[in-house]
Amino acid sequence: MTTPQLAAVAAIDPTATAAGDTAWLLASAALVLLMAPGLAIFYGGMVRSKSVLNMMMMVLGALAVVTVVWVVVGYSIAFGDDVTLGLFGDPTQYFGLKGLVEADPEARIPGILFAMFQGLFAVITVALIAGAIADRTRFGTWLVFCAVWTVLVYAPVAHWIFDFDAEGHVGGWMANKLGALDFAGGTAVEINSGAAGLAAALVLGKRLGFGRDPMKPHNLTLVMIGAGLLWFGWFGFNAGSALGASHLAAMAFVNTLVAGCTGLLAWLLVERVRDGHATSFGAASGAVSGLVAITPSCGVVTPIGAMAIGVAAGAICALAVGLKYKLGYDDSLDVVGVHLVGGLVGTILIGLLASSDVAAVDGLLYGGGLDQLGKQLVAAGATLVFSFTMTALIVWVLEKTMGFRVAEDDESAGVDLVLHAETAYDLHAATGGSRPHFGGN
Amino acid sequence: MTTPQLAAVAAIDPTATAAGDTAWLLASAALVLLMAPGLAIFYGGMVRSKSVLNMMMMVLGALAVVTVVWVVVGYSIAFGDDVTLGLFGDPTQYFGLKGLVEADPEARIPGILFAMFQGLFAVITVALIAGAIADRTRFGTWLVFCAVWTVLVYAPVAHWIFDFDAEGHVGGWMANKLGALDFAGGTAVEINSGAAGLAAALVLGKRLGFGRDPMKPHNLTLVMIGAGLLWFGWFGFNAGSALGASHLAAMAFVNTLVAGCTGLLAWLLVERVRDGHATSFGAASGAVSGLVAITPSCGVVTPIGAMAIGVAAGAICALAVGLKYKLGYDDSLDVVGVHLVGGLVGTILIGLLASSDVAAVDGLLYGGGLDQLGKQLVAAGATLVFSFTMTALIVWVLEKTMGFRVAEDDESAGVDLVLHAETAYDLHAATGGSRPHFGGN
Amino acid sequence: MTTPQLAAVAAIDPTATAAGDTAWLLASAALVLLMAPGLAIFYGGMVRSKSVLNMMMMVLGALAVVTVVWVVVGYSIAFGDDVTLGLFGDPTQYFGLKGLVEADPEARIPGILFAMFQGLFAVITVALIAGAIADRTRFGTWLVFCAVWTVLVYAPVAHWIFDFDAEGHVGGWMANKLGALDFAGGTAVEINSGAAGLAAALVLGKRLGFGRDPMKPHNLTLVMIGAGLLWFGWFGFNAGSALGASHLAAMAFVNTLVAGCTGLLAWLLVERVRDGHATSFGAASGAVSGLVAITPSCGVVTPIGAMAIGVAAGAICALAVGLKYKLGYDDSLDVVGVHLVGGLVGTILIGLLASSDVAAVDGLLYGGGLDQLGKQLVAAGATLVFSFTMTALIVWVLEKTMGFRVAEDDESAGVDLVLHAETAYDLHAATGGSRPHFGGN
Amino acid sequence: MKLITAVIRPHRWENVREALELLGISGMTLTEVSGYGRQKGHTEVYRGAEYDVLLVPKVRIEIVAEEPDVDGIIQAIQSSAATGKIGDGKIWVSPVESVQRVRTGETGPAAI
Amino acid sequence: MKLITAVIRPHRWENVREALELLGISGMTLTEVSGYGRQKGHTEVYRGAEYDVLLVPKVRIEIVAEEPDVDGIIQAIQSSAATGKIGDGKIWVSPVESVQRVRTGETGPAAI
Amino acid sequence: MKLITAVIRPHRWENVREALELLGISGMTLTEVSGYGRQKGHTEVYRGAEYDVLLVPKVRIEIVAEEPDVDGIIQAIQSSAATGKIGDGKIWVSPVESVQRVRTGETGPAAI
Ligand SMILES: Nc1ncnc2c1ncn2[C@@H]1O[C@H](COP(=O)(O)OP(=O)(O)O)[C@@H](O)[C@H]1O
Ligand SMILES: Nc1ncnc2c1ncn2[C@@H]1O[C@H](COP(=O)(O)OP(=O)(O)O)[C@@H](O)[C@H]1O
Ligand SMILES: Nc1ncnc2c1ncn2[C@@H]1O[C@H](COP(=O)(O)OP(=O)(O)O)[C@@H](O)[C@H]1O
Repeated sequence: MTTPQLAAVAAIDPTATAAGDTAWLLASAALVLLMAPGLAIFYGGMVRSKSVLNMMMMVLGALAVVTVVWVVVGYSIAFGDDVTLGLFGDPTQYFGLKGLVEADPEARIPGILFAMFQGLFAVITVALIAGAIADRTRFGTWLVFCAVWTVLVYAPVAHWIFDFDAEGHVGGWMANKLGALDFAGGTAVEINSGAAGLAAALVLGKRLGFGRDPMKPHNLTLVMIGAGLLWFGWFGFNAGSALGASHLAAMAFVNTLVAGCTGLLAWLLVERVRDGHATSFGAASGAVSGLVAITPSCGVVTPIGAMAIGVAAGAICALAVGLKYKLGYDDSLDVVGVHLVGGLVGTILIGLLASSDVAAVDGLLYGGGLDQLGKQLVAAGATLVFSFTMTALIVWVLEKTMGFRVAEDDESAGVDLVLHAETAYDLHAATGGSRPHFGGN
Repeated sequence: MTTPQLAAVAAIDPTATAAGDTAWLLASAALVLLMAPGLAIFYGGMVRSKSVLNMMMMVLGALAVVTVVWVVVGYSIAFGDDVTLGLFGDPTQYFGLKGLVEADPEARIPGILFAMFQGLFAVITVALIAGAIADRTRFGTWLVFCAVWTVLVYAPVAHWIFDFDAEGHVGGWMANKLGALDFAGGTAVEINSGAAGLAAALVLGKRLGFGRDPMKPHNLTLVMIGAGLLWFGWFGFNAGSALGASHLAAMAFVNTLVAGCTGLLAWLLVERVRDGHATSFGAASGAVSGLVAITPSCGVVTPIGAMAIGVAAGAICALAVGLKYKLGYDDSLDVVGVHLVGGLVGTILIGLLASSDVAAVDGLLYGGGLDQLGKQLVAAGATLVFSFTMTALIVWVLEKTMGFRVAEDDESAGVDLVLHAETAYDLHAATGGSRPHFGGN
Repeated sequence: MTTPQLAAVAAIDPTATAAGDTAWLLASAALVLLMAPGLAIFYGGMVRSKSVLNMMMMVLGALAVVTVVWVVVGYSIAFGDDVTLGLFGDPTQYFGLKGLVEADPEARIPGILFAMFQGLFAVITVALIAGAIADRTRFGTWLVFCAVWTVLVYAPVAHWIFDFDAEGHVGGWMANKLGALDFAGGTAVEINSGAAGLAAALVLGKRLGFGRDPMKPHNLTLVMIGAGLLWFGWFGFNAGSALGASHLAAMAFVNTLVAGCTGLLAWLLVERVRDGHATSFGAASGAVSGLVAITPSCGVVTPIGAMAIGVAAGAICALAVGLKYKLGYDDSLDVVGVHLVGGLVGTILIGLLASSDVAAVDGLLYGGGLDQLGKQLVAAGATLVFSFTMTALIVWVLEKTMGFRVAEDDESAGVDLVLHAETAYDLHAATGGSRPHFGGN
Repeated sequence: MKLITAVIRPHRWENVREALELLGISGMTLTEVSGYGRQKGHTEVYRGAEYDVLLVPKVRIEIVAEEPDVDGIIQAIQSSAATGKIGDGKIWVSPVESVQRVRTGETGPAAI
Repeated sequence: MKLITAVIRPHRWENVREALELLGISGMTLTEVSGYGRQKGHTEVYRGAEYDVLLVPKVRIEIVAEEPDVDGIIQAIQSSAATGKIGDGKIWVSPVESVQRVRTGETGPAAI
Repeated sequence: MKLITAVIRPHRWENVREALELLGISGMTLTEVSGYGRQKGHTEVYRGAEYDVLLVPKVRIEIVAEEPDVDGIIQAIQSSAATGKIGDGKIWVSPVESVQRVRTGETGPAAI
């Protein structure tokens, strides 16, 4: 078998050697895997101490469920031959990754590695949504949501934007017909998860005490550890999306570093001016904002462009996270403010800042006209609307059928204890206070 | 010099380019190194707050001592020319890594890199044992144990299963005469450490209060951080064992991801059904169980096979960790329940699930007959018996000579304070309460 | 454009393939990036709980500011054509990384990747200095310091030692005229940051209560997590400095592992003998000491040499960290004791232990005479004096103009709360106790 | 002078604080404590073994007050802390012989 | 009404709880405290400098009880908490003038 | 017998301990508490929203002492804990009817 996507990519740099490119893709895939625990830790530190374990389990549960679903049918929907209008891939073509198990001597990089690398993008996207509905959801229903959403929302959107046409293969509409640019997932990952988070938060409603209690992060050292691991993993996400150890990968790497840095600085500046204090939580959030915005654009802008994107994302997201208090939706960990807004910033700025020194087109500011900007707006808008609508529907159905939100008493006692029969910390000297069940009592 | 093992591996894929393969092996070796702190954090979170530092030091101490011993003589015993019956390599051949320092233009990957990559496997194996005897051992004696056990147990077993015959080189009996399959260490690493943990726990006896006090993990966020780092590092362990950036490495990578995920889900399912709650500690343990079981098999099964192995390991290990309460041995952090049992599951299931699409043989369920299953059982059994017996002997001798277990009072006061004069956390506002020794008092 | 430095390196191993080498350098750069959060966590665990967030922000702030400055002008000063006497590179040559954005088909590895890899070295060097002045500095002034110091101190010193002459390019004096050896930064990184830390600590003065209160690490589990991430990242730092996936990289990798291990053991031994207890903080510090000392030497000694360097560094640094109490300077987190002293040990021991099996020269103990030792002493001394003097001046000017040290009351209340309006931990059940500002009050 | 000690549910403290402020009481000392009583904690599970958590997090409030204020304070705490479910806590009053402000050395009513 | 306050070793609490349950006492409030007394803490080492830890972790138990039960309770705590080594702790009794259950407003013996 | 309870600033404890040792007082029990009073905590910022932290960390000291020692102890605490700024804390004294040493069962003055 030949994965057409890979053939297309191989054409970019026909002189590259398989082993070197494969080595970098193996490392990148491992880095993207690390983003799952990284996100679990990042999110875990942000919630109150009574729900940190539940948050971590939502992320790890997403990892487990999405991986299985992806292997079975998700990859095939995303990267199988298009069945209709560039909207949906053939779910039977790579069912259970069939056809990818045997080595293909013609493939520049192993097809099965590409499939799993893409699968890890699905994992992160789904896991991100958990942040919007922290502290108040049933774990079993969440796992079901992960499976359904992967099939009905993620895989189609990935097909649209990531599945390139190739000889003997028809891919998705955004990448091929529309010609929107999204290097590593501004639409499929960032806008998609952010819009889904907004929908889920609206359908499930606010946490008890939202707007009254501070609900501040219970452990900012966890937030920093998580942010560090995320940034590290993001190099696999972005530079790995070059699918080879090439100059393009290096470019994506540099832009990923630069935009994270300027995102951090811009967020801190907004805080300093507005609140009088620059916070560590702002530093972590600012870096992530920059990384979100550079995700679609890391392979199409120069380092100077990356600086600008980071600054824009850091500043705009710093302002956007306050919206939830104004508009009254409880997007608990700011998936909307950071991922939806940051994803929009990065996807749209491609229309302004793409440089033909790096990519195939020039953005508006580089003399390229309005054309690419229009394409970017269409791609961003289509993803936002589709994801928001579908997610609202899925969450609503699950709430009505299985029940998605926990009971009030359980929420106020804390989901760690109630759902998982655990508490995160036991740092005390007095270890007494619990009594084992002996025999049958 | 030519490392025969490397020559053998090179034959697998003669078109591969040195630099690409070396790049992946360098990255893999770094990933396996990360498993040492990962394990320190994972184990550290599981013990009570009064012994977390000691646990971390046991793991880091193992890293330090085993690395030195491996460089001096361990590698040579494991990968030197066999001196008798496939049981033991020549300890003088690579003494102090001699012969590996100069570059060998013929080697596909640098011999010294292979030697150190293998050394890190020894490190992890020894460090795993610490979990079985947590909270109650003398640190100095532990360091001696690390050195002795590496020479007398790990290096020989590694010779048996990892040292392949090659032109001008005779390797170990399991790999060559028996023909057992173990891609990345189901026998040498998992069964070996698990059996050793059981022996050590039995010889040293139970912790004070075992079976009465909960002795629950003092910090589950540490457990999750550790589990995340371990999983990340495991890609180096498993996919790195392909010794190149090849389709085989990709296959091992995918299987490692998939089995961790199904292990996690299976463990949670057992908990949910049996206890009514799925726990975060169960999620971490289930992922590790799946990873343990896929270690020997990741290079010989398909992703569907990996799913099955993960499910089997997750479910069986979830049940097995309860055994210690029933049978009354205090394997404190479940080295037996997870590594011995998981290692057995993975090693034996190769006999059922090996697929000739991936490896050279078919398992029973793929129409391959009982032959391979028999070989796997012999390899597993031999490792178990050898490791258990030798370890019991070594621990017993050390207890009688140097003393291995701490005094009762010290155990109940906590080994961090007594052995290391430290406490892990000082989160309080009242920083008073300690007085420096001035002058001579 | 051709980066001359890369051309020079390419000459070392002309048969290497670009993609494999680039793959390793991409991975290495990601590893070095991870050292920034690793250091933030390592340092963060060491301070008291009232200043952990500030410490983490100083490190992340250094990452952000230095990256931006490096892209704009730092790289050009360090690796541009020499403008005078090997002291300073041309700041306009690569201004804003111009000339590196387009792919250069002749470059073995992408020039822009090399530039950013080197930029991350600057980041770590600057971030290290923060440890010397923990708990008592203004964050805004610190960010300014980061920018100024990168331009005036780091970039020049990097030019001296890392910028090799090549066809059409004149580099720095230490590397080319003097011929000192520094594989990965004993001078530019370790001695440089250590001397700067000493100067900054002396100019800013001691923390309130220094010498009276214990000021012990508030969370040793953070210290261990940070140390683990640092060690992992150090493989990118050291083995990545081979700029390719070569035998030399493998050699540097092995030495980095070995020296960290013997550093750990030596430090513990000193503690055990001197204080009666081996501590976990000592284990972490010992490993780092060994890693510091092997940084300059990892590409020029054998593993046996690396063992010796680790032992020397671990033992000497263990003794050196006590000096601050005797001499009365408050180098809060022992940047002097570990990085200055360890950097000196490693840089100077090259003169004794360099082996022509690995590098181009033999050290004194390998029969190579005093020549190389003299060069090493000059390089170490020049770096120390330049860095100390310049830093003292910069810190003094910043203190007099912007103010660098916080007010006494703020220091005793804790910089997290006062400067950043945050507290690191909120682990308590009673989440009450804070009241949101509604409306205008 | 009396010392009023109240053990209440942690998440009711904000309520209690507001009720006391209405009375003009603006000083108290809080302690995080563990309560043992009729109310039982949740069950925790660890490696398949179940444990009853016997202790429940509570907050203890101490208020030194003048005799005439005591009844009002008790009433305010009672009505603002009660949820009607088991585990709401206790309030007790004990005698205080003297009280002093550290900052100024003032004693008696002036000290609180 | 009396208030019995006992400061004991943390790991004896389970013992004390059992002894009190035999007496029918099933309510109390616990606080994690630091004790300073004859018993000295371990020495900690930091960067080669030694520090005496002056404070030792203890648990403080508060029980509001009726007068006639006081002696029995003291005895029960005493015998279940003592190890015979320095640092076992103290028990003291102070007067309580009134007690009230928050949930119901009941006062006096009915409240405990 | 009296119980002296003092709420002070955490970083003054070392001072207080030294002052009490001069008086020959070498036993006490400490608790980490949160104070609510005239002294206000710092403002915290979270996602651009500001929060007044109403509680300030304090340390509570309990000393059971013989009647004649009480004044000296209060004086010692007062002078060693005061900084003159708002938030220095309070000291109050309450009656104790009996005290007992757990280790030996000794009662009265011998127990402290
Ligand atoms: N005799 C007692 N002395 C001191 N504190 C008590 C006593 N009995 C109960 N408490 C405290 O009051 C809290 C609530 O008591 P509980 O019996 O659970 O419910 P309720 O007060 O509603 O009857 C307990 O958690 C404990 O902290
Ligand atoms: N005068 C006192 N007032 C209050 N608590 C005290 C007093 N003296 C001792 N304690 C508490 O009792 C504990 C035990 O006292 P200590 O002198 O160490 O041993 P012992 O009670 O066996 O003589 C101390 O840790 C402290 O918490
Ligand atoms: N009525 C009270 N009862 C008990 N504790 C009090 C009372 N008033 C104040 N406190 C305690 O004393 C501390 C200091 O009081 P505060 O009013 O801030 O300053 P000051 O004592 O200097 O007037 C408070 O933080 C609180 O712990």
